[in-house]
This record gives sequence, C-alpha cells and structure tokens, in this order.
Amino acid sequence: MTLQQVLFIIFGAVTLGAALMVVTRRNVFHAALFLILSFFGVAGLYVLLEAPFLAAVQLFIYVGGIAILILFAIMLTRDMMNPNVAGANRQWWLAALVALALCTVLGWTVLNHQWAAPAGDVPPESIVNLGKALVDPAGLVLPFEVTSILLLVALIGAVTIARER
Amino acid sequence: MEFFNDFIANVGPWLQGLLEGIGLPEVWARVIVMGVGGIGLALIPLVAVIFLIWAARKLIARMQDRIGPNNSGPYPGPYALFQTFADAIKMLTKEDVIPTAADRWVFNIAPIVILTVAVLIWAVIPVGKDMIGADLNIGIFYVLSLGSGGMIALMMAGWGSNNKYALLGALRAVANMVSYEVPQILSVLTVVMVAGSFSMQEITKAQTVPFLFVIPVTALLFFVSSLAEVGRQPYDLVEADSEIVAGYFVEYSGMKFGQFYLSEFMNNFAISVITATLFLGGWKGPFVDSVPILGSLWLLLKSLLVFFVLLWLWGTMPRLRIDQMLNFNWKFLTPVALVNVCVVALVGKAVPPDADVWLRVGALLGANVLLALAVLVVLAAAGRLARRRDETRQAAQVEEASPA
Amino acid sequence: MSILNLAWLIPAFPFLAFLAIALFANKDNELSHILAIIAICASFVTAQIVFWSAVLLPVGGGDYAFLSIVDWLPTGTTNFQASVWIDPLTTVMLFMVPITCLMIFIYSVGYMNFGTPEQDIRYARFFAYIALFATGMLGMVVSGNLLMLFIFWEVMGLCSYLLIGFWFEKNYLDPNKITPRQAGLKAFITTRVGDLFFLLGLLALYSAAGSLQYRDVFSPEMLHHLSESTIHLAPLNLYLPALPTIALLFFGGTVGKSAQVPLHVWLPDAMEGPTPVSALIHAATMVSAGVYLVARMWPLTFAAAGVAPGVVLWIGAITAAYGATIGAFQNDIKGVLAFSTISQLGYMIAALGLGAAATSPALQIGAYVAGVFHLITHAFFKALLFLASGSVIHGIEHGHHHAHAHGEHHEKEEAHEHKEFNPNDMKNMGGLRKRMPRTFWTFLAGGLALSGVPLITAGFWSKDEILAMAWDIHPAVFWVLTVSAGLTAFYTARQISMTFLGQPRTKAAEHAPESVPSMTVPLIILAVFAISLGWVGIPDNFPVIGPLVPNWVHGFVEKTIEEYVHVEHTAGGYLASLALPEAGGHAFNWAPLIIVFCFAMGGLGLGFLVYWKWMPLTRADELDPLERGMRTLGLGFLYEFLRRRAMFDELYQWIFIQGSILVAGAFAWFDRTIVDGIVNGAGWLGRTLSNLSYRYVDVAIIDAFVNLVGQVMTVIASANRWFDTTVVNGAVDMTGNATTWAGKRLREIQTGQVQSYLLMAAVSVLVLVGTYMYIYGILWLNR
Amino acid sequence: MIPLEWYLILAAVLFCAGLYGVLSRRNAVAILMGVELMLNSVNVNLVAFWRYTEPAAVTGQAFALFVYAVAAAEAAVGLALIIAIWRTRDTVVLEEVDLLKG
Repeated sequence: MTLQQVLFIIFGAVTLGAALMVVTRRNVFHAALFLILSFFGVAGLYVLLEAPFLAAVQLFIYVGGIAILILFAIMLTRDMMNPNVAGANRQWWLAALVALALCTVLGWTVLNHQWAAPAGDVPPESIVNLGKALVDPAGLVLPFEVTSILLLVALIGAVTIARER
Repeated sequence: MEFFNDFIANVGPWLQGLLEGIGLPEVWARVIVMGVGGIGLALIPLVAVIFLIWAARKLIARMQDRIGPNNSGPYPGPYALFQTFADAIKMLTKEDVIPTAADRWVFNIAPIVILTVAVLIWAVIPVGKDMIGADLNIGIFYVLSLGSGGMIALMMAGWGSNNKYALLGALRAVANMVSYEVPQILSVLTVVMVAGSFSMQEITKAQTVPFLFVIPVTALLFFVSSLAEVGRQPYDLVEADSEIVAGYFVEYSGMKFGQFYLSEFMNNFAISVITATLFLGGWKGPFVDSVPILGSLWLLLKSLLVFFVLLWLWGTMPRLRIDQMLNFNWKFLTPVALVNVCVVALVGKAVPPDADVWLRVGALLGANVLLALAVLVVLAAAGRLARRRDETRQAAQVEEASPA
Repeated sequence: MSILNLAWLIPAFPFLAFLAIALFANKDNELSHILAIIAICASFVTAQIVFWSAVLLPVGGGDYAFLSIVDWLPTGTTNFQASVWIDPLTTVMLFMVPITCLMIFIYSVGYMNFGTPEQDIRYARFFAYIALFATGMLGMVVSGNLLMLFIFWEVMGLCSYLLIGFWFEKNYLDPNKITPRQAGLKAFITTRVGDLFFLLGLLALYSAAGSLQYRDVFSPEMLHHLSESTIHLAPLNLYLPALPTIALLFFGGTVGKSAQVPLHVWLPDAMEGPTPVSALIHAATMVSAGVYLVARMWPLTFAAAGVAPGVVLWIGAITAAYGATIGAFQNDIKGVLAFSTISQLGYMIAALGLGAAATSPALQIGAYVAGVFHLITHAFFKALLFLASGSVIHGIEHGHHHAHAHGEHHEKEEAHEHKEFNPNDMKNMGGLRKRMPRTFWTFLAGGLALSGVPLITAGFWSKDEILAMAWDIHPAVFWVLTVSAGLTAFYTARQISMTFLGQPRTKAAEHAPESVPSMTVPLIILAVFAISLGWVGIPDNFPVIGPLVPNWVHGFVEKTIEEYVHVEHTAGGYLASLALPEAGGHAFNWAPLIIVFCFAMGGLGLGFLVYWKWMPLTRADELDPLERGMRTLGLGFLYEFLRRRAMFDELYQWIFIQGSILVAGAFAWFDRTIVDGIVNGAGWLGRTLSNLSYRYVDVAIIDAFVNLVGQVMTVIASANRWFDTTVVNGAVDMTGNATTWAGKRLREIQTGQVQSYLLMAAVSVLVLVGTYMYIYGILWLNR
Repeated sequence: MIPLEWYLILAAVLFCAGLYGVLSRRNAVAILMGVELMLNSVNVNLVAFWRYTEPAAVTGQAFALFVYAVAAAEAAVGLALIIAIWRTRDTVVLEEVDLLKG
C-alpha cells in the first residue's frame, strides 16, 4: 500500500461519495456543491495520473465555469428548491436497477480482462507536446478549430435561447 | 553561515535527515517534512496580513488626512502595532450567530473554503531562488484555477445565509469575478507567451528585465483585473455597504466574519505578490546569487510596493456602479487584452526568444507602447463621439422644452 | 464528353426550384409557380435533347448504354460512385416523365388558383413539393446505380406523404370517410412496407455482388455469379439462393410503390390530395417508378427464372383483375380512375413477368417491350383522365357555389345539401358534355385509350401487344387479362356516361362552367399524345398498316435487354428468331386480337347502353343500375363487398391495428399488475390488520346475531343484483370497455417524457451488451 | 503503482451514478449534473488509458480537453434551455415538460 494508493483511495472515496450525494440529495443546491466536491476529487485523480494540466483545467472549466453556471441557474430558478417536490421520479427504482446492472457488467468486463502494465513514464515536456499538437497542422489543429467553432455556436445559441423576450 | 544563506531551502533536507536519524521510515519522514513545510508556508500570509492590516489602516488614515491608530489613545502596543491582535481576540470571543433560516452546513463551510483557497495560492509562489512550496510546471495556471474555488465560496456564503442582500452580493461578486477573469487570463497568457512557461519559477527567471518594462500594457491589464477579482476599490461593490449592507457576508459575525476579512486581505496581498512575481522580477535583485535568502526580502519589498499602490487606490477611488464595471470590462479591458495577446504573439514570433535579449525587449516594449497609444486614440475618438451625441440630445430636449 | 452528360442536370433543375421556393420565394405565389414551371421546362428541354441524341446517336441508342460515373462518398477503402445511366429504357422514360410533369405543373397553376378554398395558403409550398416530387422521379430515372435510385425513390415517398396530406386541416362530417391526414399516413406507411423489402434487397445485392452500379450488377458475368451464390440468414441458419431472393425483395418494393395487391390499399385514398397530385402520383411519377424498377430489375428476375417470374406474373394479373372489378363499383370519379390505374399497373407488371417467364427470346423481348410501352402510353392517358376529372370536379364545385350564390334553395335545404354535397360523386353529375365540352372531348379520348379502342388509340396498341404475348406465353393469364380488359371498357363507359352524358342531376351540374385555359390546354396536349403515341409501336406484322409504320418502340427498347436474352439462349436460336421476317418473332395471330376486340367493344357498348340509353340515372339519390340489378339477383352483399374495395382496409384494420393495440394493452396490463400490485398489497395488508383487531374484539360477538338476519336478506338481494349486473350489463359493457381499456393502457406507454424513453434506451442497450458479452464475451476477454 | 483496474472501476461506478441521476431526477438541472458526472467518468477513463498505455502520446489529454469543450458547450446550452423552459412553463420538473407526448 504505497502513498499513492492511499491518496487514490482518498480521492476516489471523495469523488464517488460526492457523486452519490449529487444524485440522491433532494436539495439541488447541495447537490451542486457535492458535484463540485466530486470535481475536485477527479482533479486529484488527474494529479495522481501525472496530468496536472488536466487537473487545473478540470478546476478551471468545471468548477470555475460549469459549476458556477449551474449555481446561477439554480438561483435564477428558485422554485426547484421547493421542499415538497419529490427529488426522484416514479421510475427511480428501475433506474437504480439499470445503473446497478450496468455497473456490474462494466466491472465484470474490467476485472476479467488482462490490462497492460504501465508503459513507461510521462515525458517531462508532455504539456509542451500537447500544446504543439493542438496547433500542428499535421496534428490536432482541425478538431481544435472545430471545437472552438462549437463553443462559439454554443455561446450564441445559449444567449439567444435564454434571452428575455 | 552557508546554511543560513539559503535557510528556507536547506531546512527541509536537514529536518528530513533529523527524522530519519531518530529512525522514522523514509516515507513518514517525508510526510512530516511536507506537513511542516506546508504549515510554514501557510503561516507566511497569515502572519503578514496581521501587519498589513495595521499598515493599511495607518496609510489610508494618512491619505484621508486622519491620524489612524497610534500611540495615544486606547490602541495597544507601540504605534498601535498590536491593534489587529486585539481585534482578532475580540472576534474570537464574540458570540457566533447563525441565522435560523440559514442553510447551516453551507453557511458554516463557506468561510473555511474561502480561507483555504486564499492559503492554497501560496503553494506556488517562489519566495526565492529554489525556495518554493511546489514548483508546478503549471504554476500560474494553478493560481488562476484556484480563483474559481473562491467564487464557489462566495456563492455558498450568499446562498447559505438565506438573505436577499447576501444572495445579491454573492451574485454580483461572482458576476464581477467571472467577467474580469477574462482579461486577467488573457494578460497572464501574454506573460506566459513571453516567458515561455507556466511555472512561476521559470517566469521569474525569464525576467532579465522586469516584464513591467517589457509589456507594460499587460501589467496594467493584469493589475486592474486582479483588483476586480479581489473586489478592492474601485471594484468593491462586493460589500457595497451603502447598497447591499455588506454583501455576501452580511450575516456573518465573530470569527467567521474574521475569516472573510482575513481572506480578503490575504487575497490582496497575494495579488500584490503575484504582480510582483510576474512583472517586477519576483525575488530577483542584487546579491541574490551569493545570498539566496535575500530573494525573499526583495520579493517582500516589491510586493509591498504593489500593495501600497493598491492601498493608494483604496484610499482615493470612489466606487463604480455594477453596470459601469461590466461595461468597462467587456467593452474596454477584454478587447484591449485580446489585441494585446495578438500583438505580443506576433512580435514574439517576429523576434524569437533566442534573439538578442535587448532587441526582443525593445521590440515588445515598442509594440506595447504603440498599442497603448492606439488605444488612447480610439478612446479619445469614442469619447468625442459620445460627447457630441449628448450635446445633440440635450439640444433636442431644449428644443422640446422651449415651446412648452 | 458526350452530350448525354446533360442527363446530370435533368433532376437538378426542379431541385433548385424546390430550394428557391422553399427558402426565398415562399411568400410570393406568382414567383413560386413561375419558378417551378421554368425549372420543369428546363428539365423538359434537357430531357428532349438527351432523348433525341440517345435515339439518333449510336451511344445509348442501344449499341451500348451511356454511363457517366463520378466518385461520390468514400465507403471505407473504395469510393461509392454516383452515376448516370442512359439506356433505351431510361430514354423512353425521359420522354414521358418530363412532359407529363410539365403538363401537370401548368394545370396546377389553374387548379390551385381556381375554386379551392385553400388557394391563398400554402400555394407556394404546393409548388415546392411537386418540384421536389419531379426531382425524385427524374433523378430515379437517370440514376445509374441502385443506391441513388433508392434515395430518389424515398424522396418520392416523402413527397407523396406531404402532398396527399396537403390539405391536412380538412375534416369530414362522415367519420368513416378517410381524411387527407390519414390518407397521407396510410400511403407513407404502406409504401414503407414495400420499401423495407427494397432496402433488404439492396443490402442483399450489395453483400452478394459488392456493387450497386447497373454496369456491374447487370453484367452477364455478375448474373452468372449471383445465380450460383447463396445468401446466408445467420439467425435462422438458412441458405437462400441469391438471385430469386434479391429479385423478389426488389419486387416487394414495387408492390408497395406501384400499388399491387396486397399493398394497393393506399392508392385509392391518395385521391384525398389535390387532383394534380393524383395525376402526378398515378401517371407520371410514383406508380411508374415501381414498374420502372421491375423493368430495371428485369435481367435479375429473368436470370432467376423459376418462381420469381411466376410471382411477378401472377401478382400483376391478379392486380389487373382486382382493379378492373372494383373499379366498376365505385361512384367517386377519381376512385374509378384510381382502380383503373391499379389494374393497368397490373397489366404492365404482368407483361414484364410474362417476358421473364417466356421461353423464346422473341416472346421475352416482345412482352418486355409491351410492358414498357404500356407504361409510357398509360402515363399519358391516365394523366389526361385525372386532370380532366379534376377539371370536372372543379366545375361541379363552382356550379355548387354558383347555384348557392343564386340562393335557389331555402336556408335549411341549402345547409342540408351543403353538408351532404360531394363534388367527387358521379351521381351528382351528368350532362356535363354541354357545360364543359373541351373537358368532355379530352376525357373521351383518354377513356377510349384506356379501354383500348382499336387502331386509333394508344392504349390499344400497347395493351393489345401485351395480350398477344400473353396468348402465346401463358393462356390462363391471357384470359384473366382479357376479362379485365372487358371490365375496364365497361367502367370507362359507365364513368363517361354518368359524368358527361344524360341529364344534369344536380343544380351544381347545371351550373358547372368550363375550366380556365391553363387547365384545358394541357388536357388537349395530353389528348393528342393519348391518341397518337400508339402509332410508334405498331407491330410490324400487324396486317395492312404494320409494314407502313416501323415498330420503332420495339426496335429501340429491345436493345435494353437483348444481351441478357442473348446470354440465356444460344446465339443461333436468338438470331434465327430475329431473322424471321416478322421482328415480333412469331407469325401474326388473329385469335387474341379478335377475342380482345370483342371483350373491349362488348364492355364499352354494354356500359354505354346501360348507363346512357337504357336506364340512365335521373336523380342523384337514385340507385345505380348495377346495384339495382345485383340486389334484384340477391347479390346485394357482393355489391357491398366490392364497393368497399373487397374489404381490404377492414381486414388490415382488424389484423394489424387491433392486433397491435391488444399486444400493447397486454404489456401495459402486465406492467400495472406488477408495479401497483406491490403497493396495493401493502396497503391492503395494513387495512386488513386494523380491521381484524376491531372486528374480532366486540363487533363479531355482539352484532353477530343482529347481522345474521340482515345477512340472509342481503344475500338473496345481492344474488339477484349479481345476475342483473353481471349477465345483463356485463354483456353490454364488455365490448365497449375492452376497447377503451386497451386504448388507455396504450396511451400510458407514451408518456412523452424524455427520461422514460431514455430509460427504455438504457435498458435495451444493457440487454444488447449483455447478450453480446454472453455470446462473444468469453472469446474477447481471453484474447 | 496504482493498478489500472482501480481507475476503470472508479470510472464505471461514477458513470453509473451519473446515469442513475439522469434517469431518476425530476429536476432538469439535476439531470444536467448527472450528465456532467458521466462526462467526468469518461475523462477519467481517457486519461487513465493515456497514462497506462501511451504516456508519450498527446492524444489522451487532447481528447480529454475536447470533452471539456463539449461539456462546457452542453452545459451552457442546456442551462439556457432550462431557463427558457422555466420562463415559459414556470417549472423545471421534467415530468411536467412532456411536449413529446403524442
């Protein structure tokens, strides 16, 4: 049980526990806070995976962007915190069954497969390579641009949809 | 003597050796050393802030032609130096009021979160040559991403206290931070482009000439947007007392309020330090190579200088309205920052890093100055246009008024 | 770079028009119909150029088909290729389709502007739709591979749905009368059934042949290869011979598209659309598409031999007989035409089937050519008939409004008649000959062509050739078709006399005006074709005039298929058969001609005598002589049966719709019992426990005696009541309840909530994954 | 060193939790949160595979980044929709939003 494994267990526990709270808490604001907590957990996992850049991006986009957006939405539509509205719909038990079944299937698959041993270390200039690849015509520049266009479109769309008329 | 030349860097290995000497396993020794180092690092801002508060009160009093805390009167300590301790003790002893309607958990956790975030920033601040908590290769990015944690804390505070002023304050604060994040990030981006690295240490080392004199526009943008980020005057409508009584921490009392207050000052100091690191050359200064411990001193001096500017604004600036603030951000800062990024990128490509350093500095500086001039020209034109429009409108109103 | 490359453009023009109208011109009615007509004119001109160059130049003129291929979409390693293919079959289609479309477009301008209450709304949309429709047909004709053909085919399917349901807001007082909305859905779904087969055939062919280009698929080598390969149905572990399977699957597509029994049900209801659409569907495009597919797939069917040609042949024959029979019992003027379309399509299919089933090359070619020829001629006179009937309907409607405008009825009567009045019903017409002469004469021309009046009409030449071939190939089919021909003539005569001859039976018919020129001019043009087109296809061995006029159609169209016939039969035999003085390949045979002549003329004469001379209808509410006759003979049920289209709709309603409702209901019931059962059970348990504690402490002991007396009484009473409610009411309620109950259960599945749909999706994914892993998992995991 | 299975299992559980949220919550925002959880689990998988199979390549991280972009877009549009729905129908309970009901 190395230090890393201890950390993994901690982070994993945080992530999963928070995730479960997210899907079970009736108070949506609390759910959102737990969502943020589980984002932090995932960021920790990224650090363990030696992808600190992704960890930072995780905090930056998810916590700083999406979570804030969600909180704003919650505050703008207050009535959803109405306590006498049930949190889950009628088919929740069925959903739980499906989720559990899927979980078992996935787990079974994972555990029954011989996974390759870790292949070498992360090169120190990993982030540099990533940055270069993202703007490299031979590399990922096209998806990169497409993504930016997607974001632009989403931005415009969101503004148009949510504008007061 | 050697040991003390580079005290902070050497104490770690020494402690490690000591612990292993008394027979601890290597792992645990490392854990303990890490913990001690972390606590030590976290103590820096906490202690510094105590005196910064004092300094702030004195200086602002001077600027406003008051005396402020001093020997005479009830103030404790020489020059009322211990006034802050007194305040802290008072807060600790005050009753801790929790509104009945509050969302207890959220309400209680918020101050802790915000303080944590304020402390975490210090992990990546280089206080000297190879004196840094953790030299992450994404250092400055880490700092920026922590900012979002602060927002969450504000949201929690505003929501948890279940008070419309608090909620309003939180919403305003977060809107403010979210929008000013954009120019801040863009300016950091230019710094990173010039320095060629995210790591604070690398950025510091890259400053043969402090970046303030290489990319002044960026420096200005960064400082202004950081002011808004931490909600310092003229952007202090986070707790615009006259409008929304104290913003998001209106419901807090006792040490919880103290934590907010503390974190606010820590953030102010943090941005001063970061500005000093990014634009004033951090710990660089004379004799650093021979006596590395001096680096911390230089950094402290530089950040105090920046902090003084901050106080100066604090003492003199009136508060902006929210719409003015957002307009200023979206219609002025962000476009300028974007143009600035393009300019720096182009010049940086034109004059590659391996070119003569002075040539590079000159080119960038020239480009920045030109950019600044261009911005001023545009501003002037826009202002003239606006004025003319007002005049015509007034004239029209007069016309309407005259027959009636 | 051959001039035939223009063929690429033919479908492009209407498509551009469609886009232009849909995107930009949809506000401006004038502009939109001008755009549509200009576009179709352009494709008409282009098509003419292609046609003549194909006829005159050697290329495409039969020496070999013209083919132009461009890479279209990459499918893995190879590119799928878009292509245009011009062979004689395509060429003749290119002669027929654009000109009929053009006529219909021009006619639509008048029709949609004239008398329709919807004239102001969706006018532009109508032209956009029909432009797209034309795109579909033209594209399908020129496309050089089966995938493109399928795509355009589906485009047509969509357009038929949109256009049949064009007046979707229309509702009828009579709930049994099908509304345009339903008709559109019916057409779409029914043809979908056929298209499914088509698609399967496509997949099977691609997997077997590895290409969908005509060039590759119809090459003799490929046909040979297919004839030896088999298709493996993995789930059933079944090996099917490739050729017949593919051929029959494609034929399934045809059955749906060109309304062959048993998938014909949508066609009569397609009448609900605007009349130009009916003409478009019945003459120029949709149904012709089905026949075109059979003609296109003929080499496969032919090479398949055995059962496949028989199926085609008999389906065609049965459809012909069915359509002709039912047609005689319809009172809706367009309904009659619809069934005549069905039966004529049956003729074409039968002819093609005969060709595939025949043994001697000459007969094969002869029958094939006859089928294609009938497709062309029929398109013209059927379009003519539909447009003419549309003009009649318009006249009646106008007459109706006109009559009311003059207020010749009291309000009550007027309201009454207005409610009942049906402009399509031939009983409301009569004597229109004087009112609308141009319509009458053109209609007459079309009608005679349809019933095949000898020598002068196009219908005769094409139909007679089919029958002549049938005589030699398959006598049974010959008789079926001949009787149908008689019936065809009969109902044509009936229709003409009920509509135009005799005396007007309603005010509306009295006041019906002649239609506007933009409607009558196309009628006249089409009438000319309906008469004269036959003369290009006169058999060379026909006495007297045969030698005078070269049988151009035969000589030209046969080149489409001669190579396959070639391959199948020894060159000697084939050339010998062609070397005979009569290119028809067989000495002229008077028997079929005379028999058919007697039947056709007999039917025609009988119809005219009965409906014009002997017992013409005098009042709108009078019984049809046919009905009267059959009722007197005690065949009323038969009349009813045939008038209701042999009950096909009711049958399908009963089998499919009710069936599905019951199945769904069963599922829902299961769900409810499981879910609610638990809940209710719990509640019930609680209740019972509380009751018990109460009951057995005191009530039981003290009240027991008192209750006893009451109990006895109650038992007697309740027994009585039980009898009433259960036996008497139960029988009554059960029927109604069952239906409503099923309906309710069914509705509950459609919650309209995304989440429940998502849940179903998740469950199904889970099941699939589970199955997959159960089957392949082991191998995959131990890889 | 941490075995790869741990990450995969964690991701699987995270995914299922998200799925449960998506399927069972009534509140539109909560459903959105479930979606975010699922996306996160996908990212964990991507990064884990990148680290354990091809740490030298950049694609793993790059695709994680693209997933971030998509997630951001999705959240923005989704919340905008939710707010629009809330304005028009004054509810964010998806069961009451059954426009799909035939």
